[in-house]
Amino acid sequence: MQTRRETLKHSAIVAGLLATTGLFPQYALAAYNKTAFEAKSLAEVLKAIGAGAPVESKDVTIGGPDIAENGAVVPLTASTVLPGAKQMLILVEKNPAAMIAMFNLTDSVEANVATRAKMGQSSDVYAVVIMADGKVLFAKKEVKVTLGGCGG
Amino acid sequence: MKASKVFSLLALACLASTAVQAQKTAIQSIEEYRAMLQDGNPADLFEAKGEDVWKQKRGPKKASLEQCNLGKGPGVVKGVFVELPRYFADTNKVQDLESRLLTCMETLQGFNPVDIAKTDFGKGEQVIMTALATWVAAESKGMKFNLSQAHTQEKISFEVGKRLFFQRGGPHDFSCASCHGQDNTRIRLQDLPNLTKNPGDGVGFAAWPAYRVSNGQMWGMQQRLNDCYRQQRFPYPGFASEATIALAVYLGVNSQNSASIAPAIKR
Amino acid sequence: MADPMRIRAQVAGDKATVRVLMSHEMESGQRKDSAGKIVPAWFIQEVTATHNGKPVLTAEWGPAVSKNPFLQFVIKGAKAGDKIGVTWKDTKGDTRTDEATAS
Amino acid sequence: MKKQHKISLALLSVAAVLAGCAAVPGATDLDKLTRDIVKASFRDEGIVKASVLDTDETNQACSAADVAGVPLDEAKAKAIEALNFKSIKWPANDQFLGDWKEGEKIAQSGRGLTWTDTAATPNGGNCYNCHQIDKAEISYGTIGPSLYNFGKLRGVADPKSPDARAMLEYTWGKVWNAKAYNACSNMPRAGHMAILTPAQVAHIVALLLDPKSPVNQ
Repeated sequence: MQTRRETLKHSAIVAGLLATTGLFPQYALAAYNKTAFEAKSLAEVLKAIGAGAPVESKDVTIGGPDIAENGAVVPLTASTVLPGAKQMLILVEKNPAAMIAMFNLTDSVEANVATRAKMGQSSDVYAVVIMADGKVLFAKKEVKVTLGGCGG
Repeated sequence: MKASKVFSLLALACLASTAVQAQKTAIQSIEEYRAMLQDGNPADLFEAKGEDVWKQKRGPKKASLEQCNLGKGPGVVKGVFVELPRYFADTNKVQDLESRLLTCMETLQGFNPVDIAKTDFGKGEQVIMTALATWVAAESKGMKFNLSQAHTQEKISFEVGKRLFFQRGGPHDFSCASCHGQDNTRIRLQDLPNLTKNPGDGVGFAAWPAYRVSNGQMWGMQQRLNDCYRQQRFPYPGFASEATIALAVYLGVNSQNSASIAPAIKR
Repeated sequence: MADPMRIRAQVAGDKATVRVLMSHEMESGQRKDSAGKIVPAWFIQEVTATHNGKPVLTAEWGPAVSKNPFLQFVIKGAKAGDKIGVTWKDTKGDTRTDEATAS
Repeated sequence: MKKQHKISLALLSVAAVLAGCAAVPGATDLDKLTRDIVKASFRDEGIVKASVLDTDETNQACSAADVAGVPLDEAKAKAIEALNFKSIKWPANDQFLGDWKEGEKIAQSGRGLTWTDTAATPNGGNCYNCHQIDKAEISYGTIGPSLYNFGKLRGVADPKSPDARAMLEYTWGKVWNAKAYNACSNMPRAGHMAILTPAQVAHIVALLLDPKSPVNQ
């Protein structure tokens, strides 16, 4: 078990390494897809990233609570059992901008990612998988967001 | 069209009988939601910061807090949280974790405690204070509360705290007991622990400091009590004031033998 | 400078489940301050994860990822002692890299 | 600032004297010490003045009963209820009933009168925090009884009919000043303490008694 202190020391070393080898800047993403993150719907997001029409699939799973006690933190998981997933997207349909996150996978990771999203109101949430062959598969579920306690 | 009308009529007819079941499901769903958040509590970030800051040489005296006496001798951190608040002879006061940290920041590091107490939560040295409290609490995770009631001042604090707990006032006539005086009640969907007796492991006093997902903030017990008073429509209790410390003694003594889960994650 | 991340990498079989917590405000650009002024957007935009120095996952995030973000992913072909690195970069160009050892 | 310092010094010396005794002081001294500590610990903030803790006889008697763990004796309870009943302001021109739709909004809102609110914040009723009301709202509290079917269960078919008059008055009175009917009720005195305006109270009464309100479906 590693202590925090060691983690911190390592971080400094790694940061230094990355800086000297130029690993990070080299690997940095081509360009942040601003259009995709401003898109209002699944269709617009897919258009912005140059993906085709989506098909609902039982092989894709969107994980999340049926009811979120607080919209500020809604745990969401996207996964698929299919081999050959290239990208995974997590979307909240009724947010001001639909896309929460886009993950670019390699063969070294499983097609299974989780993060937490802010939700302004109850909405359908989507997991979208873009396969190596260009197929676009998705799953969706509804997440209800409840009000908080006293004091508004 | 017709089919959907029939369906909605049926749905209405069913509503009455399924409503009770739906309510239960909603509560179960909220439980599931809370469980999902347990793995990955951002309180970890504040805990790490607290440990780091404890060891840093800071303040006008450029000293660390490593010689701070939180009740079990200079530098002892493990186990102190579950015995606080307690009486300290050097200050001749009953102190909770945060007010005792404030004393150490004054005596060891040379900070002005009045300035820090006046600082808003989440700003300046209060950020450091919360991180320190989070780390110190985390070092006693799983241990059982065992507050001393041996000293007369500790007994007086408990009695004053009890009176504060039941003090009705403000435009809404609320006291702490309005919400926390009965078993098995809720505000909206939030379960309310009965704090007039032992609420059990990791409930109430045994859960703070905690990370609040609603605003993404880390709160110590002082801020927790402060916000209770805000929602009670009471005036503003001073940071580390005698009232908040006495109230903490009442809650802490009531939690005798309950295990601490602090730092917890809360809605 | 931003506070350190907390990275935990747990090995089970030949896989490592990596859980990351990042310290960041993730301002959405939708929120108003107490004076009623919009707080400008400020959020982590890019995340990169490495396994023994080799990039294995990248992500692009929008402003609706929650404050103090959580990220979980699973690395294949991992064993105890492997180094798991994570780097983020935000909309102000600030960046932070941390590393943990899988156990 | 200086004054505050003096107060805490004074408290310290009181505490020191008390600590010198072998036993904890009696209830009267503890009550006084608590009052002094409250004075020294709470301050004005935003729209909330520290003076809101200078509370009335009702709250003082109920707090003392809570500390003692013994309910008020019946005579005292009746006297407090009578005192509160006398203070109820009945609606002008018999305007007991407002708009249930407005009532629902007020019942939903928990805003107002905290130090983070402004004087311009319209006060909410905080009703759903403690009561089930419209069955469609699943996020409700349980400190108070369910108010679902409030009018229906009490046989109110037309709240303006003479038959319903007693219930109409009770509902107004209860919302206006809950302590008129139960001396140490946990329920705020919405009208008496000016949390809600008479018009807002009328909207709440409509939410509870109007046959068209979702409460009575």
